[in-house]
Amino acid sequence: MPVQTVREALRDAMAEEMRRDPAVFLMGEEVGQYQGAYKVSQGLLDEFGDRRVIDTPITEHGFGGLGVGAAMAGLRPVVEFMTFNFAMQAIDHIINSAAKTRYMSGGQLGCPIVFRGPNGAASRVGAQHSQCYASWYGHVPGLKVVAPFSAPDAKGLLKTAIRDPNPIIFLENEILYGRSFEVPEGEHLVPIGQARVARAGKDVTIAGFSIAVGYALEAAEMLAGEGIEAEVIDLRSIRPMDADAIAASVARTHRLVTVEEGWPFAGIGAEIAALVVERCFDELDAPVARVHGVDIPLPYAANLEKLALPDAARVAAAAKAVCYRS
Amino acid sequence: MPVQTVREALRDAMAEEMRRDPAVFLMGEEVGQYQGAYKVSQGLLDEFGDRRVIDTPITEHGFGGLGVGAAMAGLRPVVEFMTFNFAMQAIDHIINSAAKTRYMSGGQLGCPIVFRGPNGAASRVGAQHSQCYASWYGHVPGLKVVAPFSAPDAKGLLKTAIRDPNPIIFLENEILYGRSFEVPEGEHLVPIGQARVARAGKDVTIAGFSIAVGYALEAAEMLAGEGIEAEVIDLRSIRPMDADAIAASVARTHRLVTVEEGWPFAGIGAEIAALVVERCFDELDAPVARVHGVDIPLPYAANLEKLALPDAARVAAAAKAVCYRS
Amino acid sequence: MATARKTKTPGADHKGASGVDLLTYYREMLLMRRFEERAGQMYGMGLIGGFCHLYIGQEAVVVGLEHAIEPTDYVITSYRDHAHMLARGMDPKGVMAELTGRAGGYSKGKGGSMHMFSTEKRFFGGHGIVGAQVPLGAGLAFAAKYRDQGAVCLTYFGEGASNQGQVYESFNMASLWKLPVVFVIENNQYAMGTSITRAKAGTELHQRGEAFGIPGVIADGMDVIAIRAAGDEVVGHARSGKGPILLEARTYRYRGHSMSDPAKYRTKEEVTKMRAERDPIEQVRARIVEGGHADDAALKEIDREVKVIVAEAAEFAQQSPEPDPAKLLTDVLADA
Amino acid sequence: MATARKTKTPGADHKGASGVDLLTYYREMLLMRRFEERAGQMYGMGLIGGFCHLYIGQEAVVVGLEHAIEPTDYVITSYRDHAHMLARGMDPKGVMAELTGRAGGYSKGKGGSMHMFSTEKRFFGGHGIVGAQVPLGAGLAFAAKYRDQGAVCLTYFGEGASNQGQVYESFNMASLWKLPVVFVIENNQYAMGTSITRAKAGTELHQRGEAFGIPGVIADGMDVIAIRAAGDEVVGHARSGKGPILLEARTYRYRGHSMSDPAKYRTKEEVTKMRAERDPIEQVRARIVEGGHADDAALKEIDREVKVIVAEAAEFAQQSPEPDPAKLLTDVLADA
Ligand SMILES: Cc1ncc(C[n+]2csc(CCOP(=O)(O)OP(=O)(O)O)c2C)c(N)n1
Ligand SMILES: Cc1ncc(C[n+]2csc(CCOP(=O)(O)OP(=O)(O)O)c2C)c(N)n1
Ligand SMILES: [Mg+2]
Ligand SMILES: [Mg+2]
Repeated sequence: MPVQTVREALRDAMAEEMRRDPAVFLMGEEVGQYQGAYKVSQGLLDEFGDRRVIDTPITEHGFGGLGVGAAMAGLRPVVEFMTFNFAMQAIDHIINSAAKTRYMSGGQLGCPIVFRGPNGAASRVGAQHSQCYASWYGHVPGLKVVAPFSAPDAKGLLKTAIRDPNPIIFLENEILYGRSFEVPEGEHLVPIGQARVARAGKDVTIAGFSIAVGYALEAAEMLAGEGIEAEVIDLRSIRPMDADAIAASVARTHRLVTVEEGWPFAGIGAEIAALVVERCFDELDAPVARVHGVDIPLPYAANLEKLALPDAARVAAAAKAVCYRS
Repeated sequence: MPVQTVREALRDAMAEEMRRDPAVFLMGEEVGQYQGAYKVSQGLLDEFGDRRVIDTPITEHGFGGLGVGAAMAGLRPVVEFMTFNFAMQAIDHIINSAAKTRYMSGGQLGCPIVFRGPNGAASRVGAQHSQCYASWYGHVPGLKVVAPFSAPDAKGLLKTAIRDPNPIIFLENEILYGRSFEVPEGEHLVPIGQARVARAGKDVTIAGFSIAVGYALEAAEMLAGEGIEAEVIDLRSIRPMDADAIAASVARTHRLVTVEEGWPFAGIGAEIAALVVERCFDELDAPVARVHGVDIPLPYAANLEKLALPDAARVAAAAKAVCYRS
Repeated sequence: MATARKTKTPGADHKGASGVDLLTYYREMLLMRRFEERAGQMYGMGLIGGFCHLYIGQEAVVVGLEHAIEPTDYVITSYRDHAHMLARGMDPKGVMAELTGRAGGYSKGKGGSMHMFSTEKRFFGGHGIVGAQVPLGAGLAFAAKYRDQGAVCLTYFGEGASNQGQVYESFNMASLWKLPVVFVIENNQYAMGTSITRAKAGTELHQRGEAFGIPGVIADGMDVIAIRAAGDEVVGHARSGKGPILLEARTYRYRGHSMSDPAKYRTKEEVTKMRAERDPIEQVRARIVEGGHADDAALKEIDREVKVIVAEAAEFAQQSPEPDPAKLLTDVLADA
Repeated sequence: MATARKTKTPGADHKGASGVDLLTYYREMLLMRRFEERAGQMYGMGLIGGFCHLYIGQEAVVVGLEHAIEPTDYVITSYRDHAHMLARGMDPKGVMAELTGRAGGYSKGKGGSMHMFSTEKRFFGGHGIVGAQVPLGAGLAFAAKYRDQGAVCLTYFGEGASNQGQVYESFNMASLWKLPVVFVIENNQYAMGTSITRAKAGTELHQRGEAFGIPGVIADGMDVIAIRAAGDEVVGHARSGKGPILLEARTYRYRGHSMSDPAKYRTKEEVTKMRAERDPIEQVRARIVEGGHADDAALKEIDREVKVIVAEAAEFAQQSPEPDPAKLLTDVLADA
């Protein structure tokens, strides 16, 4: 299989869907002439022109709402936020206008739109540019929330998202943009809502999404060296959450560690812990361990930033703890 | 003790603190001449004048930010959102400007501000006006998040919040405004971060906040009739969460039901379930049960709205289930 | 409107509108008035819950503008939306049944008075967040332009909403991209209890787009003929590809902001004077009578017909069942 | 500035500024230029991480305006904030050490280049969200007015930020409440890769406040004397109780948006021409030489002094230790 970066996979997903459906267009800051602040839209302006690849002013609230309106009229906007931090300015439209309208209209009016862009920490960009929004968006009915780790998933999920008739939050990760993976040739679609066993194992389940899957896989490697076989679940989708896949894995391993870069309180780990307690209380041989970003605004200093974010060592330590090994 | 409504208790809290500290002022839509959209600021314009009771245009993003700036300069703004739904327009300032700045400044620059207003469902006001934001704000370090049920707590917590040097999210409830409670005379302060045992019991713990405490108390009454003694914990504070109080209660009862009006996914119930599993895994005799708003935008129709929100019967049923009774 | 799709008389001189036109306007405005009065009563009886924002007094705005657009054009507005739906030709029964939260409502009872839609009639809500419909409306216009449909979008909002930042973000984009959108400020003088002068700095509202290159027009929102004429101008502008335009319609709401507002922030005299001197329906009625376009009996017949429509809508809204509880969980997401 | 608090020469005719003034401006702008060049180098060496937005080319704006205000006035700006802090008299060592993320930085290494503050110097950041500083600045002015301090707030933002809705919400409130705020648009022609004409519809930026009753002034942001003169005018306006005023300073940034931007969206010639013909430091230097206010040796001495300050700052920023890991969890909340 050819190897591609996540960045290229995302670009190809958009290009393929734009070729397929003339109603699909891309809008956001610097997506056109600049080729994307992080070069995700490289080449799209050239291929599709400025009718379909639209540079916006720095007005997230406005173009977020404008995109939702265009989707209500039946177009299929892909709205890029330069990062999801800036989507807080548009969040009223994402929640009140996009997520709630289908229900409020008794099913009559849909909003087929994809909001995408990097989410969570990049490198040393400080507290205002590093928030993870997985739990906020995951909280809200009427949305689907996707957070791929690998390039094939990035491609297959983004293509599926663009075809989906519902509003989708597509959480990317700046650090992953440059990472390479094998990507199947030809049409490649990945369904939303299905987790993936990224590594099989029988002793402990480690569930994470986005960049945290990388930490989990590294940790599994470390654990293997110590005789612990960890099963790594790449959630891929935050909402709907694939509770069946998690429960099935926990039924095998009886132990669970969750990993995320975001804050702990009411985070994705909390939801998974609650789910698992509800669904497999009697299967659990140890309390669920949550590994997560430290509960502080992300510091800039190199050493503090490192301390504030999860890494493989911390995941491995948590896994050993729930296996009652140290 | 004299009896007061929650509305009056909140008004008195603001009036007392405005008398005490000239840096305290109130700002928001219709807080002055109109006496508050829900009459919470009744009489304040008369007493304090329009320098300190300020009617704003309908520009949450702007006056939210303006309030934060005034707080950075050392004033003590109380910013009323007509409802917290409209605070989504201001949420970038609440999170990025208010919550994160102390940390980003290495402790130098504080933001002593209270954002307050009704949160969650009122009655038949539809999906855009009924969201519960407890879990969103609870997720964010740098904030304190308070959600009182009773009038004495509303008063004592709001006074404490106004004196607090940190940004506070003060979640009220429109339906509770008119409910009456005994309120101690004289200076009455309630510390932020301490839950309250609203009813003692030994068989099951029911933990909730805001209007849900009422459902829990009603449920406890119903359960008492069936020989189940429920302990009701009024959380009062969402962030910090009084994990000690919850754990202590669960250590006694070995069973836990959480109640909230908000959505389940990554909600407050999820956080509490995760906390309790972490802290008292071996104490739990049954899975934690979450009672919550149904995972949909809130419907308008009377019958559907009722079905979508928790009530005492549902809380009682959950309590019986975790007691393995039916 | 539902029962008698309006006649368009583009050839007529609007200043001196034809008798047919006047009777059409009269009938349509009267239907709105009676519909809203009935909604108010039903709210009082507890049949309608939550908020209920009546349009009484402002009827000329939406009727005049509807006659300046085509059924294929887009319309979007705020929560004060009942009359906009009637103007679009949506069924009064379905509107009223949504107010009562019944299965026969436009949103099957799930939306309520603030949230109704008809993709068929190109009515896109019904939005509860002040100002939110403005970028949404720009987005509808964007879609119209993207598809080269020749359609325009009427985006209505209040003078209170006109202070919202997203309005200016929308002005900028609409102007930059020459979107076929007419921004209609329904300046009814009050935003809840706040009179316009207490919340707005600077010059007149219709000039608020000038810094973004958007021309502004002002019109008497109590006079349907004036609005119709202004509508032709602004819709023509937007449709011709010249980009957005702003219309400020100066109007007045007679009732409180919503049913729960006693409106103590203004004098009774202010309201009485407005009703007596500038009522949009009375103005048209007077012209009809003056011009001899209809006699008393004919006007009474219209009154009667309107009453029947409203009575039927009210009846339907009470007879229609509550939504099936099994529908609680449907309509959140569409099947992918 | 840190080492030599600037002289204020309010009596002088700014158009023909005195030699002392010119030398002060020269020295201050040069310090900023050398500071930023050094920051750029240190970024290249990996000593500074994340974003780093240099101010090179725009120095006249902040220097001219700082001389028009008092130390007790408030200043707030965006992430492009290094020079604003130097202008306020904050210690270059502390600024540079924050860029390197060290304990000796103004935010103890926790904030980074975009997030520094000095309540003592009345500098309120350093904000990373485009436009956010605008209502915050209005809030600082609100506090000044509330306390009757006689202080004004200079609220700086870019021409890209000037499209943000919250800017107009702030204009409206500032005008309504006559807040002592000067809105300064640093129009450096580009917002990241977007030239102003590609994002802005309508008339000139300085007119964007007119609809809200805010007068606008335009000034040559490459000419410190012109900025100082405009500063006196706008600050005088705000301080006199007449309410807000808007100043558009037309300037230019020589470097990319941030260190990671190769700036391919403009020609090399455009930049070269600007540097050659309108450089703010060269302009002042030429006047000094022309006017015989200093000889080559004196100017070289200033260069040398500035170099020493920058070298010391860079040295400090590298020697200062990383923050103590034990401080990871402090400074989130203040003790109640
Ligand atoms: C963002 C937001 N803030 C506040 C409200 C509460 N609110 C509803 S309507 C209204 C007044 C709006 O006035 P205007 O725009 O003049 O429209 P009108 O009601 O007069 O038609 C307010 C403050 C809201 N719905 N949304
Ligand atoms: C709300 C928001 N959107 C986008 C960004 C990303 N961003 C950072 S700076 C910038 C350009 C701002 O340009 P301008 O206001 O002209 O200021 P300049 O950088 O030229 O000083 C953008 C788009 C951001 N930080 N915040
Ligand atoms: Mg109004
Ligand atoms: Mg710029």
